[in-house]
Amino acid sequence: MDLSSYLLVGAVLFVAGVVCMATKRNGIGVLMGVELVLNGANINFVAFANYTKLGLDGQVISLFVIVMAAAEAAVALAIALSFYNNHLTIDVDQANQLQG
Amino acid sequence: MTGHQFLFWVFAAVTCGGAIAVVLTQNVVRMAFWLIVSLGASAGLFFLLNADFVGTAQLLVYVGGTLVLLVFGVMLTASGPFSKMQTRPGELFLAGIVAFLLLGLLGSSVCSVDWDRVVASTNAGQPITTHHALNQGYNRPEEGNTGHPLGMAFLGMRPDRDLAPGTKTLSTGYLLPFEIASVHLLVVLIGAAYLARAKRRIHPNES
Amino acid sequence: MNPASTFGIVQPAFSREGACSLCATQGPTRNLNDMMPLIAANSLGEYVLESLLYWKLPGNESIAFTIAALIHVVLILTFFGVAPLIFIWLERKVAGRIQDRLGPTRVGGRFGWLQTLADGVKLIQKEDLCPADADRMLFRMSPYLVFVASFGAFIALPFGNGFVVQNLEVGLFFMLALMSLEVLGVVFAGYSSGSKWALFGGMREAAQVVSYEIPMAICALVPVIATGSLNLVEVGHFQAGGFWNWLIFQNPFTFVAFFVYFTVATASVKRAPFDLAEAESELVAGFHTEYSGIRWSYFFMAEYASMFAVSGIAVFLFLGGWYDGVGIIESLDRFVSVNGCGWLGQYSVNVIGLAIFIAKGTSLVFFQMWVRWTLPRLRIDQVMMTCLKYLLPISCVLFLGATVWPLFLYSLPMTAKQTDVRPPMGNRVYNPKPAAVKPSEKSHSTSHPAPSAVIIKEGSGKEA
Amino acid sequence: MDPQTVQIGLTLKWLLTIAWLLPLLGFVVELIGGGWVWGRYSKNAAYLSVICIVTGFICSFTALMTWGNGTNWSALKDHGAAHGDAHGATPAHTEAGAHGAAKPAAAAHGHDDHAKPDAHAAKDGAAKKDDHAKHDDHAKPATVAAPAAGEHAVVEAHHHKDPKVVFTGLFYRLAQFGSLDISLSYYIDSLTLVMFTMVTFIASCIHIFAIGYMSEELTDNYADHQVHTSHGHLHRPGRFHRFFSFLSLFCFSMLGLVLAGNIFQVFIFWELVGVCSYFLIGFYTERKSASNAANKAFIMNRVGDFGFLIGLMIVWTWFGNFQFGDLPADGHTQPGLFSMVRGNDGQMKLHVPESGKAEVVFKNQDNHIQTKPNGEQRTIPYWLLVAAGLGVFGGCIGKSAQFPLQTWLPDAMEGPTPVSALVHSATMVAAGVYLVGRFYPMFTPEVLLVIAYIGAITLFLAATIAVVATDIKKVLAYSTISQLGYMMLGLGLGGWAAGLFHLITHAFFKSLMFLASGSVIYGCHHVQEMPQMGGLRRKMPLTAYTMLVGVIAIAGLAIPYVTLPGGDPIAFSGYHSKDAIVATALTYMKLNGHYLLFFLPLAGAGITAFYMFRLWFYTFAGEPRDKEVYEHAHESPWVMVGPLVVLSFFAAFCAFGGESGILFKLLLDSEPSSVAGGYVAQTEYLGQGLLNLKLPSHGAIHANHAQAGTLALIMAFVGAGCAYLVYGVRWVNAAEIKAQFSGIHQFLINKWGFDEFYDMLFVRPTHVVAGWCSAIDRVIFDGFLHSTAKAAIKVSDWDRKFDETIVDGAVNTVGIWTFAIGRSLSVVQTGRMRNYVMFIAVGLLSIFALLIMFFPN
Repeated sequence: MDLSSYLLVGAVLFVAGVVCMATKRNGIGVLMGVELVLNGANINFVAFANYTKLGLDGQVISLFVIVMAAAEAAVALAIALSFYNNHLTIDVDQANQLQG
Repeated sequence: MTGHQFLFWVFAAVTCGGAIAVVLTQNVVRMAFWLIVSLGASAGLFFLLNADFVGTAQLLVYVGGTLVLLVFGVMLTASGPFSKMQTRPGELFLAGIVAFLLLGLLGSSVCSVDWDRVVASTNAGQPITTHHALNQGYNRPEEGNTGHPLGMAFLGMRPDRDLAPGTKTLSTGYLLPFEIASVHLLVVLIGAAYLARAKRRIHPNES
Repeated sequence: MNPASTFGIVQPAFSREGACSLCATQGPTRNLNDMMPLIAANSLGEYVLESLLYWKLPGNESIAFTIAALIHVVLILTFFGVAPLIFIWLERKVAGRIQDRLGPTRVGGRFGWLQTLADGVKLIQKEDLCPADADRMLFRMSPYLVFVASFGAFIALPFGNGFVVQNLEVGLFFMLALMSLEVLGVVFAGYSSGSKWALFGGMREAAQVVSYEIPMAICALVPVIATGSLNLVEVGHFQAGGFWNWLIFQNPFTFVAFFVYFTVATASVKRAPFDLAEAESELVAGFHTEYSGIRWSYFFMAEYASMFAVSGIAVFLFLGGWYDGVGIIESLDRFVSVNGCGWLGQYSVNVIGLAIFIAKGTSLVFFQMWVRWTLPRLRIDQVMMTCLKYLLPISCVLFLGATVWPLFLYSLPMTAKQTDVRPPMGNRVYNPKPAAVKPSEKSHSTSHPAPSAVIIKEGSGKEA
Repeated sequence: MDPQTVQIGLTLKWLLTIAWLLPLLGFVVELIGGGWVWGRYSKNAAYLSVICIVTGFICSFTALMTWGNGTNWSALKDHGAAHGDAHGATPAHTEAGAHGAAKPAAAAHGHDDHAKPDAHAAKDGAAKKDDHAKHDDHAKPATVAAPAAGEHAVVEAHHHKDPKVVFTGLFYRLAQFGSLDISLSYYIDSLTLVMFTMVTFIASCIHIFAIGYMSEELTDNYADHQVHTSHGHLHRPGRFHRFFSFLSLFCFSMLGLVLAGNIFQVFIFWELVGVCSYFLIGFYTERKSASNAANKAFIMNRVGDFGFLIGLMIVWTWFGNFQFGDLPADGHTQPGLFSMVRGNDGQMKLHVPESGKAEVVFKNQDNHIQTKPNGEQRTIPYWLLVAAGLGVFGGCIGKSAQFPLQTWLPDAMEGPTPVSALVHSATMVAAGVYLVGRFYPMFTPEVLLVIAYIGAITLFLAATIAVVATDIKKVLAYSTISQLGYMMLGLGLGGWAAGLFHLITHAFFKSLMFLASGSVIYGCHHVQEMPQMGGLRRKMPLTAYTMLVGVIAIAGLAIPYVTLPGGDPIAFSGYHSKDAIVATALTYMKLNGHYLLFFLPLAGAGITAFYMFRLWFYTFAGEPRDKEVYEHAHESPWVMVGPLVVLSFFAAFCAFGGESGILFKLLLDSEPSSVAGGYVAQTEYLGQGLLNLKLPSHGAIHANHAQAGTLALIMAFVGAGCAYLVYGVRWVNAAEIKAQFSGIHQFLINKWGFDEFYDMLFVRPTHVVAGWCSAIDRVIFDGFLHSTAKAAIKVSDWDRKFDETIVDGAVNTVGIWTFAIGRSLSVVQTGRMRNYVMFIAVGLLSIFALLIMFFPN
């Protein structure tokens, strides 16, 4: 397979993640969208790592992405739990106190 | 169709299908299930891309760790069993249009680039573990022998670059980012633990 | 698609100076170097391919490696089925003996040794029930998820010198990763059952396993630091010779790490005294309360297989792998290689190693059973406290100690000269794969150079 | 130095450093943890201090032993004498030279072979036979030693000793200005080691004693009966830990001073010692008298330190070097002050330039002349060297309470008694004497003459005042001043070892007596006036008899006609040391005249014996004068009596063997090489600033020893006898004598009028000047400032109006407009995360759309 097929897979994941973020009212669902976006990017990195001179750097960056995603998930989940504790719901549309 | 192609199509289909299923499902737990399917299959794609360490890390950290955490969060925040929060159809329709446009944009970008030329111009195709100094592990480089070079890179050494023929300068590794990432992770975990502590619940009528 | 690739992977512009004479040989094995990591079962695949070529049968690499993969699947599946069969029987006997009973006695003649098979037949016959409140799709999927995760872990577990489905460079990491997926199935099972017992069981399981994974991985890294490799076969080779070469005796930290690892592993396969997820006295049966029949048995097969998997990791990381501890295997190895007994001789030695490995693993499994029927169950808070307050700090200290230990040895005046601080990458002895190919073509498959050059030399050569 | 010696030096360095820094550790811990962590009822602070100082003592003693073993105890052997092995086994046995006590048996010992250093013995072996014949019967006061002995001792050959091994080195260099480096360095010789051992030992005893003495402070509500407020007595929280933390700091400072390797470092610790004494004298801060006394001590010391600073400046300007000893630096050896002035043979090299006045030429440690880059010799004018020495000695006057700065010390009795003991024996006042001893090679004979006169005046003056003092601690205070005068006198007369010998022995018996007086005060519930005491020996026998040991020691009594088998007199430590000083004085008088310098100490010996026995009889003998005090008196607890017993042992026997004893020989090992052979002014320079002075050599002093010792002993017995008659058996009524000599008595009670004199001379004029300054301040400066302030207020008033109308108006207008615009735009902020994501996606698409629209390629 060539590079572009992998990139297309990454693009699909990315778009799915964006749509997930934009449509899910459940906070955890939004989080899953973020994971999808990150994973799409990851596939791109690893694909470039394999097919171009990027080499090891691509894999290293994808590892960083994975680690940062774990950190992000932990914090986001903590925020979600805190939100749930305060609002008794996980609907992110309820979190609109900052509206103009 | 070669084995690689076959496996690619299988994994790609599962990955994309899982991702789309995540979007379309309204039940959060099922979303999590589909997400697992999608991410697990993308780990398979990583293996296909000779990135065995990244793939394994994806399985261990992402699927085995992060997603368990997410599922845990789902269960902690579910108001009732199998709860659903419906999105309005109008929003879904709008999102679908935007998604279609975005996918078209990305896809056309990918297809408009002549990757063969790019790959050729960047002296690509050289596997990571080309240099035989890196091939002293047990496995052959073609088997995705990336554990040692990745470890060296995280320690700040780049033998894959510096020992290649014709290189004159020393490349920088990833020791500093690695350390920053570790400290960052620690800080994040402490912060998350602090945030997630049970606090006094504010009743809706009070707020 | 790169036309140079016959099997699909991009064929690299392959140039390894210094190793060209070995790797650039012509012949059918030439392209075998480009096998994909996951399913390319090198030795067996090569053997099948050679056989196909030899018998002039139609087929190419794809077919050959598909066949090899199928053989592997069958072998592992057999082990996956047979091992629980024996272990469940063993567990019942052990429980009986410990409780001053006899255990099963009748089925299969003496000792009731076919009892489990009878049970299995009964389970297969049962109706596949699904509760009305359940999330049907997840309810049906969960046992498979558990099963697949546990099964997948065996891909990287060597059963002997080279008897491994895929000899991954990151084998240990891979095993831990796949075994960590089991918990997802359990959680989904608990959630989708629509029963509060199952939900509680699943939640407990998730909390427990996610917590125990951390000390388990750290403890597993302690011997890895000593060997410098995540490859279990290489770790096994490291412990050749007498039992004093076993990693458990490598340094004080690995010694302690073994016991910590074993405790944590017991918890991570949710065995007593850590079996809170299925604590029958409080939660009926925990996450599998609502399951019956064949789906129920999947959970149990996965559990017993996982027991063996973690024991196998323990055997490889601490207890010498397939080596017997008194040097028999090593001397046989040398005998075979010196006297040229061919692949059959090598194979025989490996079978002996296989037996030794399985004996070691089984004895650890037996030990887990012994513990289960001896110790009372902990409370969930005690379980979490044991992990987070004791085992996790201990394992961190062990990790740190194992890191510093070689430097410490190196700093001692009496050991400074003798101690070899093992470089993280460098002068390793390459152990040839078991000779699945014919002796005449051995040179093709062993395409690795003898790695005599150390990095330092490379650097100086570059400057020159 | 060979490697072994270097190793010993390092060992000594670290041992002494530990001993030095441990009290600092104790201080810091108690400062941090004393009151807050342990609470006011805990004795932990005391235990920590005791542990620190006892460990310090162990380290110091170990260092002393290390030094001795490393040098094979060469200091204790007779240098050059062949008999070392045969007789050297018992140190008290080695030198049976002239001593005050008669020794009929000793003559049979044939000790003339090994009585003296070899060179001396070879030269006047025959003459010595005669000396000894005379010594044998010289308990008869009429016997006078041949003056000829003194004469030829002056010209005797230079004393041959092994070159003295001094360990010097650098701890840390703080800064470097040209050739001058300000550094923490060390200078270790036997004097340092002996001082360390003595200080830490006595401080240990005092610490332990203080645990008992200060136990009344272990309370939240300490009633101070000497402070009266409007509500009666003052009640305050106890300050037990504070006391011990200051004690620890005090010990740290003193040890640092002793260890110091350069004069600047000495100055630093000198000031630290002063500060600590300030804290401790003013420990009962609420008492007006105590805070006044602390101020007085501090200010008096500053007066002396002014001289010290002048000395330091001269040293800096002319030598560019503060180090005592030679320091290795950058591959060569940087000669220290001592080497620069005296080279390695102990002799100054003088030189008279064209202009006339004599100059001292600087040498290197190998005796070569130092030259400037242009080839000239590096020199310092002789009179400047004298001025530097006088300046440094000025500091010593202040610290050691010498005339005319002696008035602070009696007032310092306001501190708790353990402090008095520490200040008066081991630490503060010892610092002055120690510095004179340490800086000795820098002193010219002219400076030494000043030192001797100051010492002689001080000892006489203080002794006379002590006769009339009635406060038990004041008597001891004046006796301290007097004894310090003796030390200064001894040092000034060229008896280097004699002066420091007296310093050590005095430290033991004076700390003993102070602790004993502390025990008396404690037992009598803070009654300090002797007229209220009497007969206390029946109530507190241990205190009384340990005190008696101290009294006998300081009085210098010995048993006539009886000697130990080795020929040594039976006497306590004070006898030996005072004897050595008096002998030096006698020799000096024979060489130079200056009769006062002999007769004042001689008289002082008698007066000392008188007032010390007066004290003892007043306090412990006879019938009780105040029944109530007597009834309530009691013996102190063991924690206080124990140190007394230990100290009494050392007060009695620390100088065992006298000038052939261990202690004296240890000190002698550090003696500057110029001292032993004496000194004769070089006649060719007499016109150029040098006085015609001669300093006695060892041999000469030795020859006069018997005579001086006999005289001193007679005086001591006379003094003691008088005290017995007046206060012991009360054969003579003291009140009658007082009435008869009421003028003199009043004069002495007024302490020779020094306090009034200083008040008139300094304090009142200062008050007047201060009044003027204050008036100028109030009228001129304050008036100017006030008018300026008023003007500023006026100006700022206008400024406010401008601000409020114009500036604020502009800003507010802009703000209102901004707010309105922001309000109208805020509709876009829906506050919903999902919308924002959608905006991003749409925005991305729009950007690409625009890009494609405008840049189709």
